[in-house]
Amino acid sequence: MKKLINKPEDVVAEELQGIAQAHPDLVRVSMDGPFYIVRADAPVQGKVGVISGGGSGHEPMHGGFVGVGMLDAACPGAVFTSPTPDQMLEATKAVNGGAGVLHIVKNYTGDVLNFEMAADLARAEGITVEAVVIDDDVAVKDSLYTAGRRGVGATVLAEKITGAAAEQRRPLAEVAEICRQVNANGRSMGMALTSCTVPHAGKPTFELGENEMEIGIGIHGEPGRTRMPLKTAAEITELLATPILDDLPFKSGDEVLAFVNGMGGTPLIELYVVYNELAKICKGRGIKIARNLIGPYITSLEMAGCSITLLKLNDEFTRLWDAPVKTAGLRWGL
Amino acid sequence: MKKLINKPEDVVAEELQGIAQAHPDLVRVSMDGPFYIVRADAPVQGKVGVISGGGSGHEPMHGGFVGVGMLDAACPGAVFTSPTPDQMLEATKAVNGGAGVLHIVKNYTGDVLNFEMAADLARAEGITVEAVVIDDDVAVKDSLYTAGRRGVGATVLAEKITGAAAEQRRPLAEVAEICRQVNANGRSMGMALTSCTVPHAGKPTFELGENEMEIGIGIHGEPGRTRMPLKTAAEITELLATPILDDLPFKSGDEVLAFVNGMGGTPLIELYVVYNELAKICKGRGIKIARNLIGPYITSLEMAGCSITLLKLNDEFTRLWDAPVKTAGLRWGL
Amino acid sequence: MTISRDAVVDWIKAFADVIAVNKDYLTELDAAIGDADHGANMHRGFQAVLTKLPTVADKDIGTLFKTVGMTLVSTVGGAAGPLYGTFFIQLGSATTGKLELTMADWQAALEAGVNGVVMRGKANPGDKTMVDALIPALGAFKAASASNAALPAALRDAAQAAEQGMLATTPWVARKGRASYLGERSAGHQDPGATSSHLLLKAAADTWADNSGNVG
Amino acid sequence: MTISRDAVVDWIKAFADVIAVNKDYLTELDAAIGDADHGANMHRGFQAVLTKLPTVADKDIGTLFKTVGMTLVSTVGGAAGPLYGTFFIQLGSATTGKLELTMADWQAALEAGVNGVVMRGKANPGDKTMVDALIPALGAFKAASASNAALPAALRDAAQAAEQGMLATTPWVARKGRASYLGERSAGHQDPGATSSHLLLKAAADTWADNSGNVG
Ligand SMILES: Nc1ncnc2c1ncn2[C@@H]1O[C@H](COP(=O)(O)OP(=O)(O)O)[C@@H](O)[C@H]1O
Ligand SMILES: Nc1ncnc2c1ncn2[C@@H]1O[C@H](COP(=O)(O)OP(=O)(O)O)[C@@H](O)[C@H]1O
Ligand SMILES: [Mg+2]
Ligand SMILES: [Mg+2]
Ligand SMILES: [Mg+2]
Ligand SMILES: [Mg+2]
Repeated sequence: MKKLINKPEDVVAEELQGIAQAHPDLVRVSMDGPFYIVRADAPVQGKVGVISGGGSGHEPMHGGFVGVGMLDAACPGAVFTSPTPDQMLEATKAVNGGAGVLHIVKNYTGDVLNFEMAADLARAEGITVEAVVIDDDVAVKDSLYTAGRRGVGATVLAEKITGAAAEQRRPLAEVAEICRQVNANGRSMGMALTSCTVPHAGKPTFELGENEMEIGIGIHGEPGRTRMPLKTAAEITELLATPILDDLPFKSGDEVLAFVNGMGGTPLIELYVVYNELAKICKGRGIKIARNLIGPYITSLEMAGCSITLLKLNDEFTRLWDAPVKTAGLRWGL
Repeated sequence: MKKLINKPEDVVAEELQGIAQAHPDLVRVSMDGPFYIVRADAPVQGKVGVISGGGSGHEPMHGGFVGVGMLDAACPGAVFTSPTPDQMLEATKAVNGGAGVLHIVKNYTGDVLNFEMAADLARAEGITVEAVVIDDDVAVKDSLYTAGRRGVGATVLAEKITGAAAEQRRPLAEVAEICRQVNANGRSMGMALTSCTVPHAGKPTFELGENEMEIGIGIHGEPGRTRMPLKTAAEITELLATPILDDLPFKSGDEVLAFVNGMGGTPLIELYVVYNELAKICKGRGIKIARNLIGPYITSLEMAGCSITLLKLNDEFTRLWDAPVKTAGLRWGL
Repeated sequence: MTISRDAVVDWIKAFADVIAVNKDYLTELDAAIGDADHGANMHRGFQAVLTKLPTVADKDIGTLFKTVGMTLVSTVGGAAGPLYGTFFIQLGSATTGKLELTMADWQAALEAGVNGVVMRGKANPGDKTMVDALIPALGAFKAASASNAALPAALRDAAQAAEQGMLATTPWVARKGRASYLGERSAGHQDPGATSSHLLLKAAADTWADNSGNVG
Repeated sequence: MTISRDAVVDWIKAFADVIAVNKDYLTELDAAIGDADHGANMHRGFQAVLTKLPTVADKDIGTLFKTVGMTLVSTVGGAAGPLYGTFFIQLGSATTGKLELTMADWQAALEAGVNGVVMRGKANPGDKTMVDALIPALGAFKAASASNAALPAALRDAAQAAEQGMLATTPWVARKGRASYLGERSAGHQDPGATSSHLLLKAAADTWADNSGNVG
């Protein structure tokens, strides 16, 4: 295992210390009790608090999205392990400015169960909490009888758009509904060229041959739906984009936000090659890419690979996307 | 070789097509003649044009730094190969708003020779050109009789600070002097956990054992000064920071900008662990980190590893660093 | 024959040891169809439990179980945290105030714990989860107790049923938890949570069935 | 004996072929002490030259060389682009208007080319660069010509001197170019640019020394 770390068990704490020292203008990091990262000026009175959380190893998500116009707090778990209810409870209390708190939860059993417990505890303390579960991964077959689809790339877009709505002092019900709508209109799929290594596991979660790739992976180093021989960027983009486009479905005339995400070990030059292919595919279907995001925003440690997310835009989404944001991981207008 | 590409020979052109489609609000990409990326509103009348260039594979540098408040144009060469004089000449003409053009050149024989030829050609066409050579890599022994030190991390800082000065409509001589001063006050050193693979070479430039690392690498997959057994993040940070701190030297009471750069394949979580160590070391020496930059900004394809750059700040540098910038790779205040 | 408060503590400690020994094994199982953290999660949780135990040494068994459950909830994370947390919290609710457990007490507690896991995780038998070890174990314990078996024998039956349930998960396609994302590719791998649940019940049998610790 | 315009074109084409065949070899040499692109750079440049040649087929040798040089400058990049570009531009300046080259013409041209490379790159002999193949080659050609050797023999001497020069670079520590960053670690590797320079002069000997192309 080759990583820039000290001891596997200290990675998350030391990362948080690094964040605390690097961005005191943006965030405070609470490390005495349960770990959480909170906006420097929290709680903002009269504003809905938007929080999220999940295992570590997906940086900049979620901690890098705490700041003005996006998240009010993030709860980092151990690497790839959902955080615990007490983290979420403390974060919820820390961001409660009297207008209620929204939990943005990625659809993993662990995240859902822990956030459910936290919401119960927060409500017991008199805080109004709503939760929206993000489940945008078309690689997973949707079904009432299973855990359902995973929450992946759309989470980043939901956090930005929902955070902007909260910043405008919209009420909790509206903020939650916007978040639900982003989820309803977003679809993603990912692939890996290499596995990643969980620090405390010490070896790659899966092994891939020199000419193999995994299609339909998640963001926790879990194997994908299928393993197949390596293909060109054009073919890979097609493999990811087609199920996404067909699922919603996205139709000719639609305006979309196209998000080409790096999994952590893939350089930007390759993501632009993929974006170029994606732009061709969208054009071929009469779909207009009105906004885009290209880079490593929801990662899987050092995994090489990418994911594509498409979000069908409407005027409100576009306005909220364009609204100012000032976080360590996403910043414009401020 | 596992990459999200089509054919090795098309990587740069397709990347540029991706950039052109992704960021038409920020840049135009010229691909009919010699390749270059230029600010969407170039030439800006009365403003010094600031251009840079170098081999591709270091993204977001330099193309991702073209926009308001940073570079006016960037010339991308083949992967790890300096661009040619005709690219630089065309870019120089495209950004010439009558106040002259500054070439920011990383100190590599290829970059220096090609930029020299381009400057001669531009002057022959009546354009005032100044060039500043960046050579901040303390891993290389400085000497009059060799090619000297490489230009690495300080290039990003020089482009931001110099670009801000140009944006304020300062004259060419002043803009060039600020750039020279940034170089004079910046020092860097890098290390690799893995090699990278140049697309047209098809295999890793060097091989590293599972428990080895290279210290003192550049940004072109060139081997470093020494190979040694893998160490902890604390030890590695010490190995990089000490020669940097001792070289200028940085002294107690100095304010610095600390830049922890990812080489392309290293995730953010590890960079924050390194930043945490760096903050301790600086504190121990009485040096105050007043600004920081953490992320993959000057990369070596998919290489895993990091580099550290320290820039001694003064009020002017800090003001220019804080000035608004709007590029695909670096953005704030706009 | 009853289970004393000290025996309960011994069980928790024994399981913490079992988890320490099987940490990498559980993580490997999780790497195949999950995210390679089940061993680390359980180990983190039970190490925290070990630190916590002395603070409730003089409390009743209900308090003891609840403390274990709350500690797991706040240290394990992932799916296992709330599920095992709920299991122990429910054991605690069913044993409030008690200083020793009869066979009937333990059956009621186990039933409450297993039901708690099912309610929280909504997994059905056959979904390839810890439930596939827990439900058969509960069934076997009830059957043994209905046929008037002694506590050691009933515990052994429960552990063996958990083992059978765990082994049965291997060919199945997962329908709950992270392994469900793999679809057909989840078949052919033993479920990590069912494995830790088996280890939990085996530890009970080993600890409580006799003093040599060789039963089970 | 003279070198005709067609023979000059044949040399350029022959070298383009040699580079195509040795592309990976040159890149491997560059991977060891540089950035793994010298083969690709030279190949890109000389493929561009091949496309350009027909447009100057009816021009004098000077124009031909200058066109080759300008094409290299605008397509090779890196250190090799300006250096080989300058080499050919200088060959061109020295042969302006000529339709064939005498032995003296070629000597003057080669001298101009080598001087151009030295002026541009400021490398000294022993710095472990292409100059370490070029300077000995020029010296050998001059010596042969001073002792009244025939053109084929002089070309062969030049190519052999380039080869010796190239081989000599192996133990040296680089002081110029990218390999210099390696310090002591650059020793033990043959310089890629000296290698391509040797191939260039060998191609001249092979092409011009006789029609069978077996000389050199
Ligand atoms: N809905 C559920 N009900 C019961 N058990 C579940 C459920 N989802 C997952 N599990 C169990 O949890 C185990 C995984 O635990 P762990 O790896 O610690 O959490 P995570 O899946 O969040 O990484 C699975 O092997 C399975 O036995
Ligand atoms: N200053 C110099 N003078 C002469 N030759 C040089 C100089 N610097 C480098 N070279 C030659 O250039 C070769 C490398 O060319 P190439 O790999 O194409 O360019 P780059 O080093 O920019 O990647 C070296 O092997 C060396 O022979
Ligand atoms: Mg997990
Ligand atoms: Mg090069
Ligand atoms: Mg797991
Ligand atoms: Mg090279």
